[in-house]
Amino acid sequence: MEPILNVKNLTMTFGGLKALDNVNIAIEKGQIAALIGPNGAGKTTFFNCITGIYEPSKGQVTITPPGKSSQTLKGLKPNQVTERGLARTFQNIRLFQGMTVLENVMIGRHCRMNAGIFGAMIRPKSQKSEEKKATYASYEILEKIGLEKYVNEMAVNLPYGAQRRLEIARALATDPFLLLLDEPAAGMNPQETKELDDLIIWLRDNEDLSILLIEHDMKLVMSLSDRIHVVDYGKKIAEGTPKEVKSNPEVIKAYLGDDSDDA
Amino acid sequence: MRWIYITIGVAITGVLGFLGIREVVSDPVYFLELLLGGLTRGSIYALIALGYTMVYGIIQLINFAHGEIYMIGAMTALIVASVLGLWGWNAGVIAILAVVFAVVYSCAYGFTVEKIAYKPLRNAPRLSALISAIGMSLFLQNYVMLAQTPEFMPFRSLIPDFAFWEPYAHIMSSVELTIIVTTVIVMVLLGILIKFTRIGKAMRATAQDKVMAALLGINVNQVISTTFVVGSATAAIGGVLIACHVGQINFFIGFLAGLKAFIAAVLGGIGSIPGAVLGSLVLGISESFFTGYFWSEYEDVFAFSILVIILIFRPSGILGKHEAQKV
Amino acid sequence: MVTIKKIKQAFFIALWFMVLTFPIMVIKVNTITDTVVFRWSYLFWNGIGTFFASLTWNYFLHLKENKQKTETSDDIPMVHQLLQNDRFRIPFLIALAVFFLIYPFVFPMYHTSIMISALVYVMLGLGLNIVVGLAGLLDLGYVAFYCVGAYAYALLNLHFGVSFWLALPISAVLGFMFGTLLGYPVLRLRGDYLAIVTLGFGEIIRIIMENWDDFSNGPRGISNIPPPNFFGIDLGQHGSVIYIYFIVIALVLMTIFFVGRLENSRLGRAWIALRDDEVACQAMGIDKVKTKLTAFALGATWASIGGVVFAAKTSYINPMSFTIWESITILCVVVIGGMGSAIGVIAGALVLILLPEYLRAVAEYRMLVFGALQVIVMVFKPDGLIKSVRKTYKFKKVEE
Amino acid sequence: MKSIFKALAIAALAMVVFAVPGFAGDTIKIGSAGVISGDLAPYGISALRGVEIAIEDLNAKGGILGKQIELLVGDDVCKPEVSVNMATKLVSDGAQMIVGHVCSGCTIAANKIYKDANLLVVSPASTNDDLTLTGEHPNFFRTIAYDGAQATLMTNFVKNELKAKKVALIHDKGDYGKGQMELAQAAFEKLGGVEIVLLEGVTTGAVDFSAIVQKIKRSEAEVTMWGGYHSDASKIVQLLKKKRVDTIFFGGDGIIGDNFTNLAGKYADGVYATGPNDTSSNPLYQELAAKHQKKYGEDPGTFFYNGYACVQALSMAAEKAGAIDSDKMKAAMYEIKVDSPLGPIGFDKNGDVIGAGFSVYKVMDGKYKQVN
Repeated sequence: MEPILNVKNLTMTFGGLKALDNVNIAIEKGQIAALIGPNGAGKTTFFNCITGIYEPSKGQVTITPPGKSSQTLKGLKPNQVTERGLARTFQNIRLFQGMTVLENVMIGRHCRMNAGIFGAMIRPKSQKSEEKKATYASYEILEKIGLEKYVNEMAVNLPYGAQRRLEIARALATDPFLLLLDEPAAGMNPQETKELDDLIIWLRDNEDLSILLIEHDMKLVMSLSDRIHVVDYGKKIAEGTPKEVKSNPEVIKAYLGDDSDDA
Repeated sequence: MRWIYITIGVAITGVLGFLGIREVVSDPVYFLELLLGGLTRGSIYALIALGYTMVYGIIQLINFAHGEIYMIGAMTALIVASVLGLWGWNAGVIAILAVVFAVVYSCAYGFTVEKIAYKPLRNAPRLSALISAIGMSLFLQNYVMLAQTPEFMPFRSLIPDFAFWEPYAHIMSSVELTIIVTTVIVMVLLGILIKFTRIGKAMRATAQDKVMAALLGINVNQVISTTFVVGSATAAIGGVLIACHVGQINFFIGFLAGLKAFIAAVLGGIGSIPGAVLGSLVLGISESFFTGYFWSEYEDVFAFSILVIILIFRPSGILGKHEAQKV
Repeated sequence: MVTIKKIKQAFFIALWFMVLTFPIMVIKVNTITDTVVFRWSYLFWNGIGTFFASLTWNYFLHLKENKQKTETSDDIPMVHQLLQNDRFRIPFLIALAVFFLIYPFVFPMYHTSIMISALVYVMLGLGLNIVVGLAGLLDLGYVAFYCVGAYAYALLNLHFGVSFWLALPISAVLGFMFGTLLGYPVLRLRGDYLAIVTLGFGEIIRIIMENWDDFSNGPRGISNIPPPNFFGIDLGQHGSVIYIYFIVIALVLMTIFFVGRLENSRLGRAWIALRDDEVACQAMGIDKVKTKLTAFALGATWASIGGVVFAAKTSYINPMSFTIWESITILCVVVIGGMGSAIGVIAGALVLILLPEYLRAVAEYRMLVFGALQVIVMVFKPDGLIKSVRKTYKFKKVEE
Repeated sequence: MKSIFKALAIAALAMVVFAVPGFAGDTIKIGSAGVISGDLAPYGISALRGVEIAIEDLNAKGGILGKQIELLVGDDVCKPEVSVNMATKLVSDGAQMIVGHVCSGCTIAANKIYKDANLLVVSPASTNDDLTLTGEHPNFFRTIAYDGAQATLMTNFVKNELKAKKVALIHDKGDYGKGQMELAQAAFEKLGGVEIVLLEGVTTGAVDFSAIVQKIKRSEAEVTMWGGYHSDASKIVQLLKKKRVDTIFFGGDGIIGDNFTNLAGKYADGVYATGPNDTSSNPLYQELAAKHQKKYGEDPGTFFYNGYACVQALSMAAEKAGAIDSDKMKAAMYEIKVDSPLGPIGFDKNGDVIGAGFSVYKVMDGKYKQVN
């Protein structure tokens, strides 16, 4: 079977700096994959290239949504990438501060809704039911993530861990087949990390999702991941199961050169 | 798509270039006069634009009241000069004292305005500070109008006609010469201030990151106040010089001049000091040429069109740094 | 608490202001007759005035800071609390409706006339609120669309005899088109760069109207624009003012209704998302270009409709009515009222437009007071008079 | 909730208090509308002072038809949309006749209200041709000659006295200035023999006019005619002199008066302008000038005497008609002869003034002197 995400020779240069250098990563359906590497290795850049925020200098990104044929993401804008089923979260939380928790999730539904200007103003029956459906769907997502008690709170007023989870909820609302999580456990306490661990597994098992995450918390990565990709200085240096990666001398070298607080 | 743009661009430049060269060759003196006129006009904008750009650079606020500070500078100079003139002081002393008072008072007003209308709003939405600035601008205009007069008052030039410049005075008057020279000096001094002095470094640090600057022991409030004071000082100098140039002032002169200067600052890349000067010169010279060779009715339309075109191709102005979005 | 220290502080502030205002307030020069008058009494009164003003100012500033420390940022404005309570809402709305219904019959024509002006600003404010308040695009050239609407009606009527009622939809469409047209090139610009370019567009439209005589009749303007016709019956001056008043009320209600719906729709949420975080908004599948353009275009539509009403009411328009100051006034309406909040914008428009009219009692000090009030409102209520509140959703326990 | 009702009640009450229309009592109310704030304020204020002093004089003599006169003042800031509100207010407040407005655009916009309320309007300063020549404003009169008359005078003078072959027409893009220059253009075309080498508008209030001055220089115009107000004019005149441009500067009544000569100072000498006939030998004129000097400590402004004449005309018409009735007063207006500070004046069938024409002035030693 085709991998659902297939990245070939991805290269990204900023000025003279090669942030990514011929990176190849493939993700299979139903996998939880992790992308790890020291700080500044180019992990977030990799996300940005895939999701259309940056236009890669070279390389191909192909997706094969389950049950559909392959297509390239070349030249697509971020919103078009999201429409095709890739959703992401951000390393530094980027919630919409002027909206309630529910509305934040409903934003995720945006690309699955159709209401136009007149639909929104006149609100015919079809739009009404669409709006209602979106509201309930969003609420259900909040329930799944465990944020239903915050429904009408403003997003900024949420505790930190809840904000991270809300980001995931918002991404889920776009109906993705592949979820890209950028350091979802950053800043969480052990209890919250544990819950996150369960959530990610639950998502994969019950929501028919594949997940690619960037994470520094090695305990989480090792326990969660089916497959781990390691990058350093923009180059992919290793790939394999947690066990393989752990014993890979290249990886050890890369991490020993780094401040090992997060390794 | 790109090629179409380039072709159109080349075609337009070519046609304009050809016509332009033909015009220049047919009447080079006229061309020179327009160029010098444009330089003066640009320098006028620049003196006001510098203050705008400094304040914007540091607190990202369009200081709408900046034009009023400029007006207050000119007004103070007028008042001081009139009083001293009546007391029969020497013209040279009057000129110097008028400028000194104008600068000191403008600085004081700039400082006070910041403390009243902007400081309490430091953490508020940016638009609130903008409206506060607009309110301040209205207030100052009406304050001066009520305390003095709504009418235009003649402003006798404080700058004498230099004897050595007399042969060229019909091309460029002494006042215009002074304006251009002063602009250059002010720009250089500001450049030195910002690049090399302690306070300048503190300003740059604050502009980059207020929180970090505060953590490093920089007194952010003091730096912001200093910025307002320095910006107001340049505005005051501008106010006096421009009043000498046009020979009249009233309470409302700050608005239009301020608007143009702000456009110039944005054109050059707001927050950048050389940018403000370059933007002003580009604006001044192109306005001058447009009036000279086309129709002065549409001078402002042309100025705005240049602005739009430049901003479409360089969204942060000519010398503005394009800030990459951090994700 | 007034302590010695504070009094001392106020004393020094007063002293500072006395020095500060010395040349402009005390010395009055007349450069024509070359005379100088010293008005020393002003110095004295100014000192006393600033002393007490600074005491109160600092007291309230102190109060505000303490409040910020103790309270969370999500307190709901009183008006909203009242409106959410059914027991209060209905009598309140009825009272409001009755007030506005009898208004033109109780008060003289002048009051109806300025109320119409204020209500036009309510429309303009609500329209600009879409662009600035919701979508976060600072538009300083909003008056351009207002101008388009006014001239559309005036010119269509002049050349083709188009009636008010036909002009309304036509200029709405025109406004929408202009909004899209002008919005397109500035999509890439952000923040203040956008502000200055829109300002430029506003001025360009005005200057064209001023100079293109054959098209717009230049600075002489267009006179004799007819008021809306009422089934062909001549209502007389007073009657037609009242008629316009009710038309404006209807249009404002329509605006409130539509804008309210937009705000809590897929589109409205997208605008707010765009305002709060452009990158995240796109990453959530929102088309930035389309969203920005709809905001621009819809804002322009309302401005354009407002323009038609303006032309019909004034019966005479010329380019001087569409200067940058107009844009600034509308922006003030939105920000002082409370960005993103429809009730706030309505309050803002009524306060900002009616206040200077009633301040005519203090005639020449009116703009001075007005400017000072703007500063004061912003300093003490930076979110505007009435903050925006998002819709709350209620969910019944979902059955398992 | 109570508090809201209370607030509403108070607001309503306040409005009623504000709004109580002045009931026509034993006084006659004259509304004076014009620009009295902002940068054009000097024009409006000068007219308003004329009106004030005229009313004082009349009241001292027993008023109109034995009733005292009350003055209602309105400020239109020279904006048409404000002037409409303003006019409505004057009408609501019970004004029975109007003196105003100053800016022609405002007069045009506001007159709709007055016409509807059937009030006579006499303007001291609105010179736009449309006001009288189109017949759309039957209730309108003015104590100042209209622009067309001025344009004819100017162009004739330029051709016959100054013997110019090339003229440049510069205006400030406003309705007054541009209108004047367009009339001048038309008049020159009719006259023939004079070439218009430049017709341009400049931005009012700009900080620098050097480009347009260079353009005038290049056009080699012998006369530069200016349509606009004194502030911009003085800037241009200064630059013309400083740049040694050899051209005669010629403006309309927008630059007549001391405002201009004071602003332009030494550069003003040699400037021509048209303005209302010099009637300074008129005894009433002298008396009024003294009164103004006493009351305000300065010489009267541009439209002071015109404002005074407006009130005179209205009171005479009312006396002649024997009642404050617009239709009767209007009929009377055509017949009266007013001994105004502008000399003896009357009104023609269009509502234009007869007897108060324009003459050409030249600045000599810092003062305007009549030259024709």
